[in-house]
Amino acid sequence: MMLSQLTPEIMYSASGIALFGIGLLGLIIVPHIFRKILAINVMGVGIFMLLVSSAKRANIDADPVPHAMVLTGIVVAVAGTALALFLVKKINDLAPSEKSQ
Amino acid sequence: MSFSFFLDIFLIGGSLTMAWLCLFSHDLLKAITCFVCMGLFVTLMWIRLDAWDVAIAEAAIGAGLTGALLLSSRRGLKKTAAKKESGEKRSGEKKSGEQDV
Amino acid sequence: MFKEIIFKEDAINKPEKGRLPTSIAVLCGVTILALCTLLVGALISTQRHSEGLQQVVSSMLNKSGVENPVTAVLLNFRSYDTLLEIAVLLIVAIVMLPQATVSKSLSLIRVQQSADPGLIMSSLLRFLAPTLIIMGGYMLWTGAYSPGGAFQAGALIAGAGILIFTNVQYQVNMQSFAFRALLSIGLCIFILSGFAVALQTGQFLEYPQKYASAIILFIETAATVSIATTLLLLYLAVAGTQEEFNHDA
Amino acid sequence: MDNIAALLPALIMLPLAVSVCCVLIKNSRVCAAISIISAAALLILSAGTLLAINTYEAGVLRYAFAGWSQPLGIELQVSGFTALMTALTCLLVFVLSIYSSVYFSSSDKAIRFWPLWWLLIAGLNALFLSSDIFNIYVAFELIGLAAVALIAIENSRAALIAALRYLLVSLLGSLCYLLAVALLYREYGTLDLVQLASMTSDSASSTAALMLITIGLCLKTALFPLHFWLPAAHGGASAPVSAVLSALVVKGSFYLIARFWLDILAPAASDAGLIILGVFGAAAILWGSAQALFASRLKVMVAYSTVAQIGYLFLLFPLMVGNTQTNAFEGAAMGAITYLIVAHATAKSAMFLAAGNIMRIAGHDNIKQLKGLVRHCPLSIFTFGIAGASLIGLPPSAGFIAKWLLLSNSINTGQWWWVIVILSGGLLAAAYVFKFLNLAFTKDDDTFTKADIVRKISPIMPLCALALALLTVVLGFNAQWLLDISGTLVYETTGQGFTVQNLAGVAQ
Repeated sequence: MMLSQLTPEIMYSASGIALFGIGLLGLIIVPHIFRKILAINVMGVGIFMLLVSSAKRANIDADPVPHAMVLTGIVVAVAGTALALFLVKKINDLAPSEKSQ
Repeated sequence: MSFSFFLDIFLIGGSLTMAWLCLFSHDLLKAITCFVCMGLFVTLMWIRLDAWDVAIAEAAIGAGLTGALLLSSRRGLKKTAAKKESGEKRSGEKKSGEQDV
Repeated sequence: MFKEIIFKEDAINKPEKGRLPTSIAVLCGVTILALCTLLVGALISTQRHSEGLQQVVSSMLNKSGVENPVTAVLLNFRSYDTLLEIAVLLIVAIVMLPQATVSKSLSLIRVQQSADPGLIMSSLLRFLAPTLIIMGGYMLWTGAYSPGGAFQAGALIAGAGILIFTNVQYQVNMQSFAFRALLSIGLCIFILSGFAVALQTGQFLEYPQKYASAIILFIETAATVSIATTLLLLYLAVAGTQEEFNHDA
Repeated sequence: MDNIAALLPALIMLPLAVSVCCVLIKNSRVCAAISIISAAALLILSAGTLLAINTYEAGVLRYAFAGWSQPLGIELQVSGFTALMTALTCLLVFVLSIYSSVYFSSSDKAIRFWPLWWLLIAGLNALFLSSDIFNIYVAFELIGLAAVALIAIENSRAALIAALRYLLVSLLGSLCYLLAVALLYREYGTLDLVQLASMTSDSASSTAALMLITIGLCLKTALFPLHFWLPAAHGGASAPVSAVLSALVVKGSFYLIARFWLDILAPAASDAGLIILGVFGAAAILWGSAQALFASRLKVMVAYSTVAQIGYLFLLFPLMVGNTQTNAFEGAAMGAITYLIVAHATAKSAMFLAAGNIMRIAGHDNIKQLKGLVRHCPLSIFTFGIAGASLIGLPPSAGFIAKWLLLSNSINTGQWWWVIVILSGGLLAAAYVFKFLNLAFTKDDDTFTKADIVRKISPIMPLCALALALLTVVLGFNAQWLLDISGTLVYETTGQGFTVQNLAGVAQ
């Protein structure tokens, strides 16, 4: 690929997809619940990166609609993370003495 | 090859490395720290992309609050584990060598 | 993939445990790498048919009541999304409210004068917490003109709340009516204002243009209170710090 | 017509408002009373919308939130199909709310149940009515988190683990969908479904978006290889929650898969993809039915039966091959699927309620230890029988008509091999339903000789279940009405003198 094609928009979009891929890989192959929760967050950040980078074009102001979507997404992501962590805590509280599944 | 190009490369490389470490390093505490660092890299990237609202939200909620949630959850789990362990020792019911499941 | 979830905290230090065989892990890695490459290829090769909504938003911005385009999208053009999102936060808050109905105390906050938070903590409390709250208020106010808004403000105030309520001196009574009211006031005000303006303009959530900025600030304030309370509740519930007060009583 | 359109937001805002009330009030009796009244109001509202759509010329209603029309704002859109789904949701919610008010009457779970229940309903209505791809994402999160929370109120370790696994799956599915939304917005610069449908092409990015949507939503719908989370989640929840999860929640994501493949992203869809979806559906029918046959717990059996019934829905896609370039969201196969969705929703919720009653009475749901149960809860067993007949596809039920339409479509499109799958799925369903009924009717055995293990339940609970089961029979007798409403034209495509009228005649 030509280096001149390597605009910041493409670079940041590609890094967003790379973050999504890393998160997906972690979600599948790492067994610990904390890592799975982290992985889902990393995937989310990747998607947000794609949205934010596609909002930015040369010569015009950034598109606010993807920004608003990302803000919504961040809040929803923290809600999901907190729910997952709370369930983990309750599962551990209820656990028999072996502490693991 | 301008300065901003190298800045972009540095930020993208940093965030991807942090994402990888956060999912595949062995120590959970280190993983959570890497997650927060990734959030800070991503915040800088979004400032580069003129997304100030999103950057502030990511720093406060995405990296800050999620990191705090993960840290406190991990501490809570350790505490319950320790409590259970000490309870077992006191009642003398601990069977050695079979709690790893 | 989700069959073997490990909950034990220190299991992570033994990498071989519960992990997929290396061959399968490598296979997954290669597949995901290939998929990501295809996706990036698709991104580069695809023509973008449209300029996005930037033009439309900026042409309508003067009718929205605020100057910050992101706030305009969040609280005017696409306010329905934000309303549903506050409902999502309410779900998580309901799950985390303590279940025990033992505590009869009705007060929202209990202060234990005897408890000594320590020098660092008390100076943090004295200086950092008020600063965070003021910064939160500023974020809320400035969201109409420049970056900021209900979510950022809510997160800052929740940070102050976490500082205040994680030490022993102050405790929050999560079972009080006031606490539940704080959690749900955002959604409540949002729906009520949406309905009230509909009586005037005919469409749900359509603000009369003259009062748009005032209504947006009103809704945002209520939303900030709920977001801050919810985020505080999330932290306290996940950390389990205030269980003594809220469960045993 | 404008009057009806102006009431559309109420279908979403009323449940949200009730939920806020239930959070504040914290008295389970008052919450239950408010809920039943609101459910009745919601039912009237949705029935009004349905009737209005049915008599309306254009067939589609739109409502712009906050007065901003697309592409800037968010619009609601009601067609015959979505009006039918909303009406179905409100009808089930009405019956299930009455059931839940009894089911949770003596339990402190009610304080949590009611607000979460109404948030779930708001999410479902928002999903069916929405015409905006990002709004659909938020609705998915509302549904997903509320469903997880409702499973988690059971508070047993098994239920919590099932809820956590469901949460991870649901978040993963939503993220795949959100990535597709990002790709679509990047390419077309709009979020509105109708506008998107008029712009889509078969570019690489659109194809990728379609793939991501399919994977993400199949995870949520629990199509065969991705169904692993469903039995534990649906089997572990309390009875009304299982009912709404199986009857409505999985249908929401199925509806969107169908909408994207056949309508919005149809230019990017390929025939091979349609056939592959059908093959997975066929595998789901056989695998799910077989697992149901071998299940040892009653609720797990019913949950596996849901896996199988989802498979039938996916037979829609191969039947649409060659039909995708026209307005394919209508047509004969779609009529069959609409019918199947309604039939399955009523039958399956009746079945879960009956299973819940049996669990209350016997204290467990271990199939082998339920011998001779019929003496203690004849009504619930009867309900189970009727609902089972509908799942098998026996004549006087809605399930029969749905399967008949599906069979005739397979034959008419020359794809006779699906007939084998449909018929063997029916046989397997008969096997697991009769296996349980046979056991329940087996006499003597001293499992239930003494009344000490048998608990009494309020008669309202079996009556609610029975009402839903009878609904499947009523729908069986009113096939034409239902198909008219969903805007589907059955007789034109069949072209062999086969009409729904004489089909309904067969049923009678």
